[in-house]
Amino acid sequence: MPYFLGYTYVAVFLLFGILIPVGALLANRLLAPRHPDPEKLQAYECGLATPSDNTLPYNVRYYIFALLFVVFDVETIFLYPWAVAFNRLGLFAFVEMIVFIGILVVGLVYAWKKRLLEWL
Amino acid sequence: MGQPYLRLAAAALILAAFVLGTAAFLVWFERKLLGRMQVRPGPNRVGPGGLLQPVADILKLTVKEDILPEHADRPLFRLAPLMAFVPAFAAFVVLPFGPGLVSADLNIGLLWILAVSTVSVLALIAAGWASNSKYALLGGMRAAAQMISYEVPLVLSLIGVVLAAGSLRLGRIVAAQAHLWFAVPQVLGFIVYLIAATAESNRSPFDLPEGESELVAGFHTEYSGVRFAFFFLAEYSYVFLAAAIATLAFLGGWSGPFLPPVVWFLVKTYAVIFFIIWLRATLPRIRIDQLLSFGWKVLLPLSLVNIFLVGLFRFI
Amino acid sequence: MPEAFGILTLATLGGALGVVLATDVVHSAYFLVLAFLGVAGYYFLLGGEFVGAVQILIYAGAVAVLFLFAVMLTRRRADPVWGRSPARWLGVGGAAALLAWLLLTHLERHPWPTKLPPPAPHNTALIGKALFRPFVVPFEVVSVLLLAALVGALLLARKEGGAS
Amino acid sequence: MPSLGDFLAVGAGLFVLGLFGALMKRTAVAVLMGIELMLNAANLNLVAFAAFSGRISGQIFALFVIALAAAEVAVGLAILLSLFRSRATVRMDDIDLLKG
Repeated sequence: MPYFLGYTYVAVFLLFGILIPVGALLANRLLAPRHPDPEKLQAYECGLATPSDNTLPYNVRYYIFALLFVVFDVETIFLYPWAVAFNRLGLFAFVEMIVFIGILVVGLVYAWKKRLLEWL
Repeated sequence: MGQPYLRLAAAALILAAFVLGTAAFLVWFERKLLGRMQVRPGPNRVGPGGLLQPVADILKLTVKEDILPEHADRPLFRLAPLMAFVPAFAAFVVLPFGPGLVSADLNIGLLWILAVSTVSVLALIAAGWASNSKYALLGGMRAAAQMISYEVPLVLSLIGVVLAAGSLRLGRIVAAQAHLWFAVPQVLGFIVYLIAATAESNRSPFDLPEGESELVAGFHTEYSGVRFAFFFLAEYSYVFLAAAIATLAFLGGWSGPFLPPVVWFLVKTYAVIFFIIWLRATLPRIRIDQLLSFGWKVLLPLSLVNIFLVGLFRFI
Repeated sequence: MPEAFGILTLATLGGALGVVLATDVVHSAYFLVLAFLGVAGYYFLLGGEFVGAVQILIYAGAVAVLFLFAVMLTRRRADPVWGRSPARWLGVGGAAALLAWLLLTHLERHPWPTKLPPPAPHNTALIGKALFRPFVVPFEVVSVLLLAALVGALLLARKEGGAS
Repeated sequence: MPSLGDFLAVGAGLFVLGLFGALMKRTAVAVLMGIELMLNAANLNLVAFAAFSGRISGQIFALFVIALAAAEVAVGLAILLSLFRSRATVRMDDIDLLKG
C-alpha cells in the first residue's frame, strides 16, 4: 500500500471516530429530556452534601509508578527498531541490547530493594 | 478522483458498523456467558435469547438525560468520552480480518495500535478529574496507575513476536506464523500478554478502577446517557482489540484449514474473548498493592526473560 | 497534503497557544497533548513513521500522564497562573515577538527544497540498523542517562521526610 | 506540497510559544510544559531536515531527544514534588532556596 494512502485512511478513521460520538450526542440532545435540578446535579456522595472542591491529598506512589513507566516505556521504543532489524544485525547488537536492558534492570532492582514497588 | 474517496469512506463506515455491532454483541455475549457460569439464564427477555437486549440498552442510553454535574470541569467532562472512543476506533484502521482485508496495512501496524491505545489513559484521568467527585478521581487515578503499570509488560511481551517476524506490519506477523504459531515457542510471552491485556482493559480480576464495593463506579461515576455509552463502547472495543492482537500475534491470525480466513480470525478472537470472560467469572478482584507489585515484580521480569530467550534461540 | 499540513498546524500551534493561555494547569496539560499529537502528525507526513508512533507513545502516553499526576499531586485551587508584572509581560512578550519575527523573516529568504523524497518503506528497520552501527555509543549512554534519571527521581519523589 | 521552510516555520512558532510560556507562567509545572514545547520544536526541525535530505540520522537524533526529554520531565517533576512537600507551593516566585 502506498505510504500516504495508508495515512489517508488513518485520517478518515480519526474523522469518523470524532463524528460518531458527536452525532450520537446531537441525537441525544434532540431526544433526551432536560430537567436539571440542584439535587440531581450534585456529585455522588452517599447522600451527604458534596464539598465543592475535591483537591484530595494524593498518594505519591502514583507518581512513582508513573516514573517507572516513563523510563521503561522509553526503553521499549529502542527495543522495537532492534527487534525489527534483528535478523540483519547479528550478535553484536544482541549483546549491546542485553547491556542496555541490563543497565535499566539495575534501576528496577534498586526500586525493588528500596521497597518502592510496594503500595504502602 | 471520486472513487478513492468512496473507498475510504466505505472502509470507515463498515468498520464503524462493525465496532458498534461488536460492542453490542460483546455486551450480550458477556452477560449471557456470566449468567450461564453462575447458573442463571442471563438476559432472555428482549428478542430471541435476549439477543436484542444491548440494542434496547443503546436506545435507552440515547434518550437518557445528559447530566452535567455541578462544579464539574465542563469542557474536560464533555471531551473525556470522545478522548476514550477516538483512539479505540482509530486502532481498528490497521486491524486485518483476513489476507488483504484491512483498511490500511501500515508498516508500523502493531506499534500504531499500541501507541494510539495509550491515549485512552488520558481520557480516564480527564473523566476522573473533571467529574470533581472523589470516587471518580480515585477511580481515574487508579485506572491510570494500573494501565501504565501493565503497558510495559504488554509492550515487552510483543517484542518477542516482532523479533521473530522481523516486522511491525500485522500481515507479515501472521505470514511468519505459517508453520508454527508464535504461542508455541513463546508461551511465556503469550501468557504475559494475556494477563497484561486483561489488566489493560480494566477487566476483572483487574477491575479495581471501578471496584463497586469501594469506588462506586470509578471514573465514570458521574457519567450518564450517551457519554457513559461511549466509555462502554471504548472498553468493549479494547477487549476485542486485545483478543484480536492475541490472535494475530500469537495464534496464527486468520490461518486455518477448510473455513474461510475471516471465519478463522473471528473464531480465534472469540475464543480469546471467551477466556477473558471466563477469568472474570472465576477470579475474585485483587487488591491494588497486589496488582501493582505483580505487574512490576512478576510480569515485567518474565517479559524480559521472554525477549532474551527468543533472541537467544535465533542464534542457535 | 496541504490540507493535512494546515490541520496539523492548527492543532499544533493551537495546542501550544492553549498551553500558554489556559488558566487551569490541567487544561494546559491537555492542550499540551494536542500539540504533541499535532507534531506526531507532522512526523507521519514527513515519512518518519516510527518517530511519529514514538511521539504518541512517549509524549501523549507517558509524559502527559506524568504531568497530570504531578499536577494533581501539587495543585492548589488558589494558585494564580498569571499575575506577572506588566514590565515582565512587555519584556518577555517583546522578546518573543522579536525572536519570532527574526526566525520567520530569515526562513522566508532562504530557498527551501519543496520536494520530499519518497518515504522509506523500511523506516523502522533503518532506524534499528543505524542505532547499532554509527549510534551505538549514544544508545548505550541513553540507558545510563535513563538509569540516572530513574534513581534520582525515585530518590526525590520518595515519601521520606515529607508530610503531605 | 509544503516545503521544508514551512515545517521550520511551524517549529519556530512552537519554539517561541514554548519560550513565552516557560518565562511567563507562574506554576512550575506549566514552565516545564513550555520547555517540552521547545524540545518538540527542535525535534520537528530535526525530523524535517532528515526527511528532506533523505537521511535517517535526524530521526535517530529525534529519538534521543525524546528519551532525554522524558528523563528531564521525570526528574524535573520529582524535584517539584519534593519542593511541594517541603514548601507547599509550586509557584516559581516562592521557590528561592538558594537565597539564604
